[in-house]
Amino acid sequence: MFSAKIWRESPQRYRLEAAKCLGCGKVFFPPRLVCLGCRGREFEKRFLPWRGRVLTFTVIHTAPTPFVDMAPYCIAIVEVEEGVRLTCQLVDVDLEAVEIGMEVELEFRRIQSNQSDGVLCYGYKAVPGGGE
Amino acid sequence: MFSAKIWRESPQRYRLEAAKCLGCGKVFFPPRLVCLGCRGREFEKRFLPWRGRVLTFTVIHTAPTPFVDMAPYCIAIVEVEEGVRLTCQLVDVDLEAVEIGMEVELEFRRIQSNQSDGVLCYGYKAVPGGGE
Amino acid sequence: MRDVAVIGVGMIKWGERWESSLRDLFVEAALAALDDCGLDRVDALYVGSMSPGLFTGQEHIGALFADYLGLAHLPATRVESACASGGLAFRQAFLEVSSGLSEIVLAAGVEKMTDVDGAEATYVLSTAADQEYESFHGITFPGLYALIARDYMHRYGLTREQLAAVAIKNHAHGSHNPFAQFPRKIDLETVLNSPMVADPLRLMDCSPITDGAAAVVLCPLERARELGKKKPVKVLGSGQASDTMALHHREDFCYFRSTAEAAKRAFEMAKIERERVDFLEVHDCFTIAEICVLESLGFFERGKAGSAAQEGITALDGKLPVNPSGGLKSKGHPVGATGVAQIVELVHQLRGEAGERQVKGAKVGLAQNMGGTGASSVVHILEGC
Amino acid sequence: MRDVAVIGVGMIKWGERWESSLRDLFVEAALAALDDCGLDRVDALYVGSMSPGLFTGQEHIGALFADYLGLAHLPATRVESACASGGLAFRQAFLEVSSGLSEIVLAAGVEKMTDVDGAEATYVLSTAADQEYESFHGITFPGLYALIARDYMHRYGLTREQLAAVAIKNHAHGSHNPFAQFPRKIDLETVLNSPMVADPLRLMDCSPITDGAAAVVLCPLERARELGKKKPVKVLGSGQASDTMALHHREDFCYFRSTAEAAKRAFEMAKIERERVDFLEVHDCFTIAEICVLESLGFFERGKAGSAAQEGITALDGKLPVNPSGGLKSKGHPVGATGVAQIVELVHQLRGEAGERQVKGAKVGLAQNMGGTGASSVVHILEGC
Ligand SMILES: [Zn+2]
Ligand SMILES: [Zn+2]
Repeated sequence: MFSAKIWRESPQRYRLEAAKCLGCGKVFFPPRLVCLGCRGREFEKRFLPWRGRVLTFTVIHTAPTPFVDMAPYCIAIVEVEEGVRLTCQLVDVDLEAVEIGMEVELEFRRIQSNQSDGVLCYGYKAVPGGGE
Repeated sequence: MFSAKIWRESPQRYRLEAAKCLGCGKVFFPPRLVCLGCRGREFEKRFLPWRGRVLTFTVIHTAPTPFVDMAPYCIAIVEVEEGVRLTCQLVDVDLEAVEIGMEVELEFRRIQSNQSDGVLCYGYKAVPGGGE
Repeated sequence: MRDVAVIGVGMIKWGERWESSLRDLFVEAALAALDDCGLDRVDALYVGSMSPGLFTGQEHIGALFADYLGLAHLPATRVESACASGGLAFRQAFLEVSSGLSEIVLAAGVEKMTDVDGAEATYVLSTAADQEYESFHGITFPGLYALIARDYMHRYGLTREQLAAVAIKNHAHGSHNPFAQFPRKIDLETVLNSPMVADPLRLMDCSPITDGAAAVVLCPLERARELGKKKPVKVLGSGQASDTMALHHREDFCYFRSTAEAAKRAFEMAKIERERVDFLEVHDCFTIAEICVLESLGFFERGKAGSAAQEGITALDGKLPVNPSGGLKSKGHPVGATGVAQIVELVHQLRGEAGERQVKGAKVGLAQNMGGTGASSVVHILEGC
Repeated sequence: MRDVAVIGVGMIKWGERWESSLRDLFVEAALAALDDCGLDRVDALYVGSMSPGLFTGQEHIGALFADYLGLAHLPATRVESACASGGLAFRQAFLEVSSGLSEIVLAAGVEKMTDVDGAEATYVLSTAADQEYESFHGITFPGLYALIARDYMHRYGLTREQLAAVAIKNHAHGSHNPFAQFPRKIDLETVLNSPMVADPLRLMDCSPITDGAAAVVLCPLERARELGKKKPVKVLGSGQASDTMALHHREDFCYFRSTAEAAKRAFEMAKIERERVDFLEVHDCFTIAEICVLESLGFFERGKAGSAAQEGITALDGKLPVNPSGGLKSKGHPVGATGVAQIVELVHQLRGEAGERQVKGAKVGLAQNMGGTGASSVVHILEGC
């Protein structure tokens, strides 16, 4: 049953599927049924680019249950294109070297190594790079 | 931590500890801080008798997770003395033979064989008898 | 307190909505309600939901829903009273408009129940009973209502067939409701041969596990024609009351005192007699519940509602139609949404737009929604304008 | 809408209350509030609680609490908006009295957080963020506020010492509050040497896990002297608003637009200017939160509140005392109870009975309570009579 929940979000998590409002052009991730800008309801499908930059970040030392073994790990808010922002882990990086403005690429990775029912969850994580 | 929750209710579950309102004489199980009858706040400790009679009952076929292995099992509302009623399992009984008005004794038994954290929970269950 | 009207209602298809998330279910219903009255904005939002935390891992849904409805700065309040959460959301919205604090308020109910499996859903629903002194011993909700049914049978001679008649009647009504989870007729055989859940209640005595949402828009009565597109429906009365949490603490297991008290308050506010009510939507979470509710509401004497469905009194063409929508039994029971969906049905009926399930000449309708084994109840009386 | 007063307040010792069940915590606080005004009955009950379902396995607490308060037939409504649940309960009670529907209403807040372990509590609290697009990735609440803190440091040059000053100040205030979970002073060393939780936030930047409850009694202002025993406190204004659920969807991570909007509405209702406010109780769930809230409320310019605690401006004897109670940091943060406890502190201060933590000449106080990373906010302004 939990798989329905995972399956439902997979277009976003696997392909960065977003929605562009046909009324005002604003892009939403995840897709919405109503535009937060103009309240339009017509959208076209968009795929976000797999690169962006760090707006702010933290290093989690006290982790929630499914992430305890990963701590310490970095989480950042990443802006992938004008106005589209998301939260994700920033990995394969020296935790001391992360800084605001840093260029990152998004990659498809395993997010949670376990859930209460043992299902593996995948999605996007950021890694340094993409600026060159 | 779950043990705090179990420990907290154990005087009731292990010893049928109740509270008698010093204002109006009504007996409450579990004990309360305020009387539902006269809104008094002074009580004296009482121990319910370990016998009573069945007011109504059901046989559970579709059980919740911790009880799945026990199904089918009988649950009854038992009146243990004037006005004091409780809900518990009725065991060691032919499920076809349970009836309203039946005399029962309460016994100290294991209630749930497993919880999410594996703690065993004990308390009162009814068995036929006590009428003779 | 000023008069309040319902000017928009929104219902969506109920059932196993695997493709829809909690937030999307809400948005779909809310948009349907807004479209029904032709409005694009509201001043405040109330959402009834029993346990989005345990069912989906998401609390704080008021703010989440305002955001995803595209109105991110709206005051948004979630209310909860187990299966009466929807009725309460409507009541709070009514209060907010009635008080003069807001002009246009959206009341919605939602529950997403199929993201967990059946045993887990049974557990979540059991959190509406006394966790330490009822659920702890292995009792389920069907079990609690079975305790009531056994007592009623013993005292009033209710038969298995009479219980079944409630389910058969509600499925017959629901067969005309395209939004219902199970919009099909059933017969006596089906009920009596369905698996035993909690003796004497069988699977077909029980409302199902459902994903669903419903929404309504309220405004001051005097602005209803200006703001809405369709015939306004006036809120005549609202009543709410509680009872002991544990069933075993009640003097009478078959009488929902919270329902009786809530009805008393609603009728006092409405200033009408029961005779003026043309039809009811009541909380038939189990077949026995409809019977006890009809008596607690004061429409039948004690022990007399058991034969009502069998005798056709509560059928669509009977003297007092009950649950023309199909009730929780046929329509489904996404717990937090149920109370709002009852209001949606009242409005459809009072506007005369209920199609094949229309109650002839319906002018006044009553909705009764309850939580747990009646530890909380909400009653509303609505009148067509 | 008629004027409303608070006539009774009840607070209990907060902390790890292992011996007390959820229902007992509520009853203790409710009785304290009733005793404070000398009343034995109320007409309705509102309870704010974030997640009794996930913390204790018990939903439907409105009815349960009415029952255990010995008033089993009371209309009882639970409201939830994560950590703003308590503020909302107060707002709904205010609305019910203000509308004329009820005369005497009890508003309570409660949370029982120590029946689960720390990792589970972290999970439960994370259900107040966007479960699918924030929590899913491993972010915690300290983590979300750390994202805000990092941004604020980067933009405005906030120092680690300035952050610590907020915790030091609130503990100094709380050292005079016998009900506080940690009623003791701390120094800079303690904060800077406490374990890192989510860089740059350390343990002593975070409010603790707490069991607690608080309650207040409201009635029409014109009946306040007849019904209560002590000086009534008038509710001047109430405001509520939301913002996007996910922090990353905000244009400005350091500005809580829901708080700004709620304050705007509360001041409009109160018809007073900010200069009239003598002290504040604000939602310092993390040190950085107090700083951003003070700016969002409009008491400091953007980027200027970072040094307020360090400079003594927000101390008990400063120009604008903030969190004289000790705040969430020292008093504890039983999430659903926090918003009601803020009102309790306002009333104690406005009655002039706050003892060693009394704000000199306090006539008007403001309480700000928020849920998540500010996806919802409630602001109230109260005035002594
Ligand atoms: Zn748009
Ligand atoms: Zn008494």
